[in-house]
Amino acid sequence: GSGQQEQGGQQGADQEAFSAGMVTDTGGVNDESFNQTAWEGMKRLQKELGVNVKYLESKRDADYVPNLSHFAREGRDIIWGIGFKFENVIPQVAKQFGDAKFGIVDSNLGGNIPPNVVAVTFKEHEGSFLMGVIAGLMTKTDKVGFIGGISSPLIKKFEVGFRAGVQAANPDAEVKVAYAESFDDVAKGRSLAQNMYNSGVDVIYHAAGGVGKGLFNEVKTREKGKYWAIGVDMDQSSLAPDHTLSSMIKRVDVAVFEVTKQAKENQFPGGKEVELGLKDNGVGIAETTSKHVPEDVLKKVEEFKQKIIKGEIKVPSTEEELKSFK
Amino acid sequence: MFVVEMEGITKRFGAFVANDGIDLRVKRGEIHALLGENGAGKSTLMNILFGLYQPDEGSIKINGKPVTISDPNEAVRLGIGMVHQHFMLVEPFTVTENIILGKEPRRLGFLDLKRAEEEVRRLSEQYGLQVDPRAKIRDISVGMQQRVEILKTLYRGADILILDEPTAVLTPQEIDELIEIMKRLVREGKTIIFITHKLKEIMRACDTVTVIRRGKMIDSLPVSETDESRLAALMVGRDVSFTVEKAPSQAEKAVLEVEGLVVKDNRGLDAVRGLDLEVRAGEIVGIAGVDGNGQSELLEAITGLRRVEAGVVRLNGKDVTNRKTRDILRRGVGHIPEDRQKRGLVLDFSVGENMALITYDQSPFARGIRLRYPEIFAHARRLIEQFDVRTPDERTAARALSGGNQQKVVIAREVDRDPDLLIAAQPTRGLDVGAIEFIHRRLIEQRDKGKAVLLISLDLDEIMKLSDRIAIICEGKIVGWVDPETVTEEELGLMMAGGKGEGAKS
Amino acid sequence: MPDLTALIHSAVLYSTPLILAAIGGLYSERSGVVNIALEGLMIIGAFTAAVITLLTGSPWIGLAAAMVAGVLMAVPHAVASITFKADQVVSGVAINFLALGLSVYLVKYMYDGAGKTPTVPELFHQVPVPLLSDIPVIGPALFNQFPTTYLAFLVVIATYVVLYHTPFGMRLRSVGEHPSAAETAGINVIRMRYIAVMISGALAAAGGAGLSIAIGSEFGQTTVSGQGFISLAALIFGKWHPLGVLGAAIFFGFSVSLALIGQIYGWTQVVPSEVLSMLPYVLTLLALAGFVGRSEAPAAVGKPYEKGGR
Amino acid sequence: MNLFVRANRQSPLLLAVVSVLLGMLVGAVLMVLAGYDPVRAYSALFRTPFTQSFDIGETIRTISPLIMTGLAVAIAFRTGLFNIGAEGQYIIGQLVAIIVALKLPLPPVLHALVAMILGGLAGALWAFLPGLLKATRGVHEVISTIMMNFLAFYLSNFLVRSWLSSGADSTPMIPESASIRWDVLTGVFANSRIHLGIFIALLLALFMHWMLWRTTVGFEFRAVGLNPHASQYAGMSVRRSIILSMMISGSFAGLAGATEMLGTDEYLTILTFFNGLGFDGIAVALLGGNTPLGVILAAVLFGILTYGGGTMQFEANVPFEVIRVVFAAIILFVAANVTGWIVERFRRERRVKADA
Ligand SMILES: Nc1ncnc2c1ncn2[C@@H]1O[C@H](COP(=O)(O)OP(=O)(O)OP(=O)(O)O)[C@@H](O)[C@H]1O
Ligand SMILES: Nc1ncnc2c1ncn2[C@@H]1O[C@H](COP(=O)(O)OP(=O)(O)OP(=O)(O)O)[C@@H](O)[C@H]1O
Ligand SMILES: [Mg+2]
Ligand SMILES: [Mg+2]
Repeated sequence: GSGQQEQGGQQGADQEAFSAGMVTDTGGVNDESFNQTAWEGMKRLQKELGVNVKYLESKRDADYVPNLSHFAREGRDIIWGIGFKFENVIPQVAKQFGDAKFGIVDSNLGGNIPPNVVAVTFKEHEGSFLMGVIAGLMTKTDKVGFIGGISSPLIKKFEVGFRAGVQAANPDAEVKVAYAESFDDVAKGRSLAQNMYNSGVDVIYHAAGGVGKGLFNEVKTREKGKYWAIGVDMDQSSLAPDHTLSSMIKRVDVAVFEVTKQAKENQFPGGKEVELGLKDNGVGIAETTSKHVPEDVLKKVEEFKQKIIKGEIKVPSTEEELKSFK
Repeated sequence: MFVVEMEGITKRFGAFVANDGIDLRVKRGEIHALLGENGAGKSTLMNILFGLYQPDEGSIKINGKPVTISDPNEAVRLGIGMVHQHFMLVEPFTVTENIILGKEPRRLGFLDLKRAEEEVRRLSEQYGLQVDPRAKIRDISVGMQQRVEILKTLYRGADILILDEPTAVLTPQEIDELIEIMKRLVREGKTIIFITHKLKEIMRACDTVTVIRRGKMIDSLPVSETDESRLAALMVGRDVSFTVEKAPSQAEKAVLEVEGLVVKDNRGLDAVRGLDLEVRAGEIVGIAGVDGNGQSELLEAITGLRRVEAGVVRLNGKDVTNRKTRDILRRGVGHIPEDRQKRGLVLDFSVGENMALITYDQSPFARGIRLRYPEIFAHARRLIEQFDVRTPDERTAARALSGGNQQKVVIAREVDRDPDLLIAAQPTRGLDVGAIEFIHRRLIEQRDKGKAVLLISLDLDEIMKLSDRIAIICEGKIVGWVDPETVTEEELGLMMAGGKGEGAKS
Repeated sequence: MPDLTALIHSAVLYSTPLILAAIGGLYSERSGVVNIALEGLMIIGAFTAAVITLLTGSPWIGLAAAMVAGVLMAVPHAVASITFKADQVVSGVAINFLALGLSVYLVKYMYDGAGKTPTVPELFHQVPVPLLSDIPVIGPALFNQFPTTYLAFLVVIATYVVLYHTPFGMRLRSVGEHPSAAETAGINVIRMRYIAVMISGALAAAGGAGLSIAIGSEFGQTTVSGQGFISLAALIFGKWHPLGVLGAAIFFGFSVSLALIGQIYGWTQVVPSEVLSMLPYVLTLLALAGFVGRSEAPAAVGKPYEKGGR
Repeated sequence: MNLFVRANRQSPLLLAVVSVLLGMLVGAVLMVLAGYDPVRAYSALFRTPFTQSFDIGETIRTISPLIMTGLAVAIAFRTGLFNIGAEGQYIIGQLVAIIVALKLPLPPVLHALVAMILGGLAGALWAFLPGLLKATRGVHEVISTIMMNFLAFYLSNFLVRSWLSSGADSTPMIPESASIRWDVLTGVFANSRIHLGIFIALLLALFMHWMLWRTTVGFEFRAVGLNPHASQYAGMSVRRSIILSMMISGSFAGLAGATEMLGTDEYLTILTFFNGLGFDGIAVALLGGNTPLGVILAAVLFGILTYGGGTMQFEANVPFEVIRVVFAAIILFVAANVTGWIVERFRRERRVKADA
């Protein structure tokens, strides 16, 4: 059976139960990344609050509008578009269906947020900063690496935050950066990881979707305790349990859960950008981090985290900001 | 006594009856001629004997035993070998590889090419075939290729050899040699079925002849009891005139002048090496030569299809060297290419479109870039009438026409443009007597209208009959001019071979 | 500068699936059947390998199953284009649709609507070949690789031997060059073509398996993402010759690696990474335009064979 | 190539209908095997695209670029060229269209027109190189167009990131002046994103028909496609035809990209992979027998299946991918000419016998 059958509520559910719909981007609902995490949040809504939930996958970018409209015409109370790719279509559809509420993840819509839309973004650079701290402190070679997917401002945030973290924790360490210019090509990820490790890098952080699988497949084959990978979006330690230092977690589930809950309680933050950082528990460190990262390092990380939360450190998110960082 | 007995063989292709109750009996150790016009059904009959086709009716006995020949493997097992009209050789393969294909000597499961080469060399010597086992097919002459075909059958232990029109592509000397080979084979105990429509060869080489016309067996008789004109009448079903009537040439000024022409072939080797040629208005110049001595390259260079490396081509006194083909054609050159299906026609186009293949963008067929199909078809209807093209209508695809009628489409198109120079390459290859007569008359007509005609043919009869002057081409040069009235076939053949024996060429 | 061993290693790693698929294509096209379907055959291989490895826990069984699945997926192509004389390009395009649709459909059915399989835990690992891997420079580059890579090397060598030193290979080539000649020599053209197309299915699927259970560790609809087409390009680039194909695939893998590894050595400071990523494609175009040029396909490729056809 | 031209010539309608039915049967079997309900699935599939005006609009929107890429591939096929590069030409078309839309301030109507025309020209340019390489160096167009696809992909991403976007991962929306949506249409189809692209697609089909069968250029294309040797012997420039045909093909694909940009998407994101419209165009062209009308019909079928497939997944829980299987099966049945052997029997009786 398919994933959808369990959620009951086959037909439009405008009556009794509060209903929510979620449209994935082209990654699909089981992308082991933000679509999947978002769906976790939806499932929690169903379990804990009895919300009627459902998702639609998008085959290509042109499907976003029909999928969103579909839910809107069904009369769902809140409709989520997961991923920055929705940033241009959400305002259109929101305008057309003024009565429905919408949420978008990973974009602030350039600041122009319609009153029936909430925009959820994350301070990935903050989370990545902590990964940088871990990497900077754990490296024995003073060389760490970053593998990006397709170069874009969003992925740049990860890179810059990471580099800032490394710099803050270990000014001697060098960060090697490479982009696969793909989110799918595992072979490229593997080649990059191999070559980075061979060139002396011992910790690699990735923000590269499927390409990152190549990193884990590679690190798995290497000497334990010497070569490390750091995952992204969700706890990826299961991919290489003995080689994963940590993962930068984006709590898309938390965001989806909280905002939907607010909507259900008639406190929908329409027209606003909800930017979730370390402070809001929107980004964070995987729990499994303690498995390989020693106490003292974790303490250091916690210190940095508190400084960021208190605003003592402002983590850069672009190349320019990085230049003026410290 | 009879090695092959085919009885009441009928073969239909759709509604068309290619073989209609044919009987054929071949005696052991004889050379048995199978004679008939194009499309009479000779190849079909032999393909049945060789197991490529299954007869719809009739039975076959080999060495007196009834057999069913389901595929060529079965035929080979029965000792039958066939040399096809269109060679069945794989071009990029070597001689040896072609010969052993399908019955390869092995060592530990791998090809044993060394042993194969020795075997080929041995066979070749035994029958005096003189082939180089290591040469690639694409590098050897047609005559040589044919010997490879014969070797293929011998290698498979054939006792009955079918040779389907083996002489169509050979020089007189090569034909002599082939007949020698055939006689030697018969002496070694083989039986040969020899397909041809050249009566002379039958008279020279064969013991018995069976004549087929329109799918039916007409007669089977000992060669010693007949003569050429009787055979011709049997074949065609009426009396045939062997000569072409033409008035003496009134040659005038030069239409085509070629000086010091150098052209490369596809492999980048010189194919035409400093060739001089002149064709005047009101004459037919025939070029005689063994296939592959630069004829195709010469024509392509004249018509702008191939780069001229050195030398000049002048048309009506104007330099047209390396001009675009279109330009040259527009300046009054008509070209009947040697392979009508590949080069002369777009088979999936209608007859009408094919007749406008060169002039489609000129008035009245086009106005600006707009095509005017009504004009194209009207023009086609006129030519179909005028050239007696047998086709249901002008919209029928050229593919559906018979070979002769396809050729008529090409000729109609080229002659209708009334070119100053008409180039005709193998204009009658593969056609029957009726069509040949028609085409010959057209060529002479052009000449009599004061046009220049350049004829290239491997058929020496044709060259001798039509030409006012004959140029002999050998290794990319014109090695001599002769007068068709006085020269003999033997002299021509010698000059074509460039004095060298055929065996030396590889 | 990146070091040579690393570059070659990475080039070979990247080109392994391409080599296998392109050699698969070589069998098919040498027999006269165009194989646009390489992409689809790789997809079905990647899919089957992932699923079967997940089920059995053995990548070897996964690989074997992938090759069987590749053969099965090639059958409709063979039936349509050989027996029914369909246009081979059309049939190949249909196979590509079929493979992607079927595999993702099955993944969704089997894994609860997921767009891809779970991560495969038991993968092929890179194993050094004793002795050979000690050769300086190329040893570690060529002989510390995945079993699929060794398979690819073996397949290239075997294909060379088969093609030019066995009766089967000679017959195969003759069928693709001049099928009627082959037929008159007693070779069953139809059967040869079936066999060749099925071999191509097995090999292309093995290439796909390399993507899902060696280099990568899962199957999803983007796992193959165009590598079948690159393999097709390598086949043409390599002029339908096993060594040429090997060279073309490695050339391609090499330029991909150069573009990737260059980044580690700071090339992106000068060239944006997207532009660097264009390198393999630009180099291929230049190589084709500059040196390689015209490629002569097997003479009968693309033409359905009619027995006794004229 | 002749084969499917021929296949489609003999009783194309019967063949198409039988093939579609058989293809759907294959899909149904697959659904039953997996425990889905095919009746429900198909009724969802075919109901949605037609019932609500919004969905009708969206279905038409899905169809229009398919027609254009289908025609693009078909026109190249007619000249004997296999343009796998429609995908890249599409990307370049949308890229240039958005550049014009964002960077070149022009008054309404003119703005859209210029963006569209330049998008088409860009597609033509992108196809020019493979055409040139084929014509002058004999480089197989299949390889070169595959390479060009990737180049287009990276170029687009590079420009979006470095020049066209404002720190986000996609460009801003295009200004109203460059949009080819039309209020009347949008109104009729309940705010769906239907746009003028469909008319352009139909115009291109007409143009292709006119060009191929009514002009000297088309005459050359067809001649070269069917027999390049004879065309050359007849004085046509095979090189010119190859280059020109590739360019026209590219311009069609470029226009598909441009109209999608200016009508459907109205912004360009960083691409994560090819969106597949160019590849779908190959299937559409082949199924349509490379004729303009055939392409339109095939695109309509494919568009309905694609759009309706979404609802099918939603309502009957059947994975969307089954649609691809159905479509593949249809292509195979058409290509293998399933109805052919019946027809062949009749034809044999009527075989032309000109002489005799
Ligand atoms: N496969 C086929 N399909 C349809 N018609 C065929 C086929 N093969 C032969 N024919 C027809 O059968 C007739 C006899 O052909 P065949 O090749 O046996 O003639 P032939 O006597 O060998 O002629 P030629 O001297 O030209 O070789 C011809 O009219 C030909 O068109
Ligand atoms: N592919 C085909 N489709 C339809 N009819 C065909 C086809 N091939 C051959 N024919 C028919 O078969 C007959 C014989 O064709 P073929 O070319 O063998 O003629 P032929 O007897 O050699 O005549 P000619 O002397 O004019 O060459 C013709 O009437 C032709 O119309
Ligand atoms: Mg014959
Ligand atoms: Mg004939």
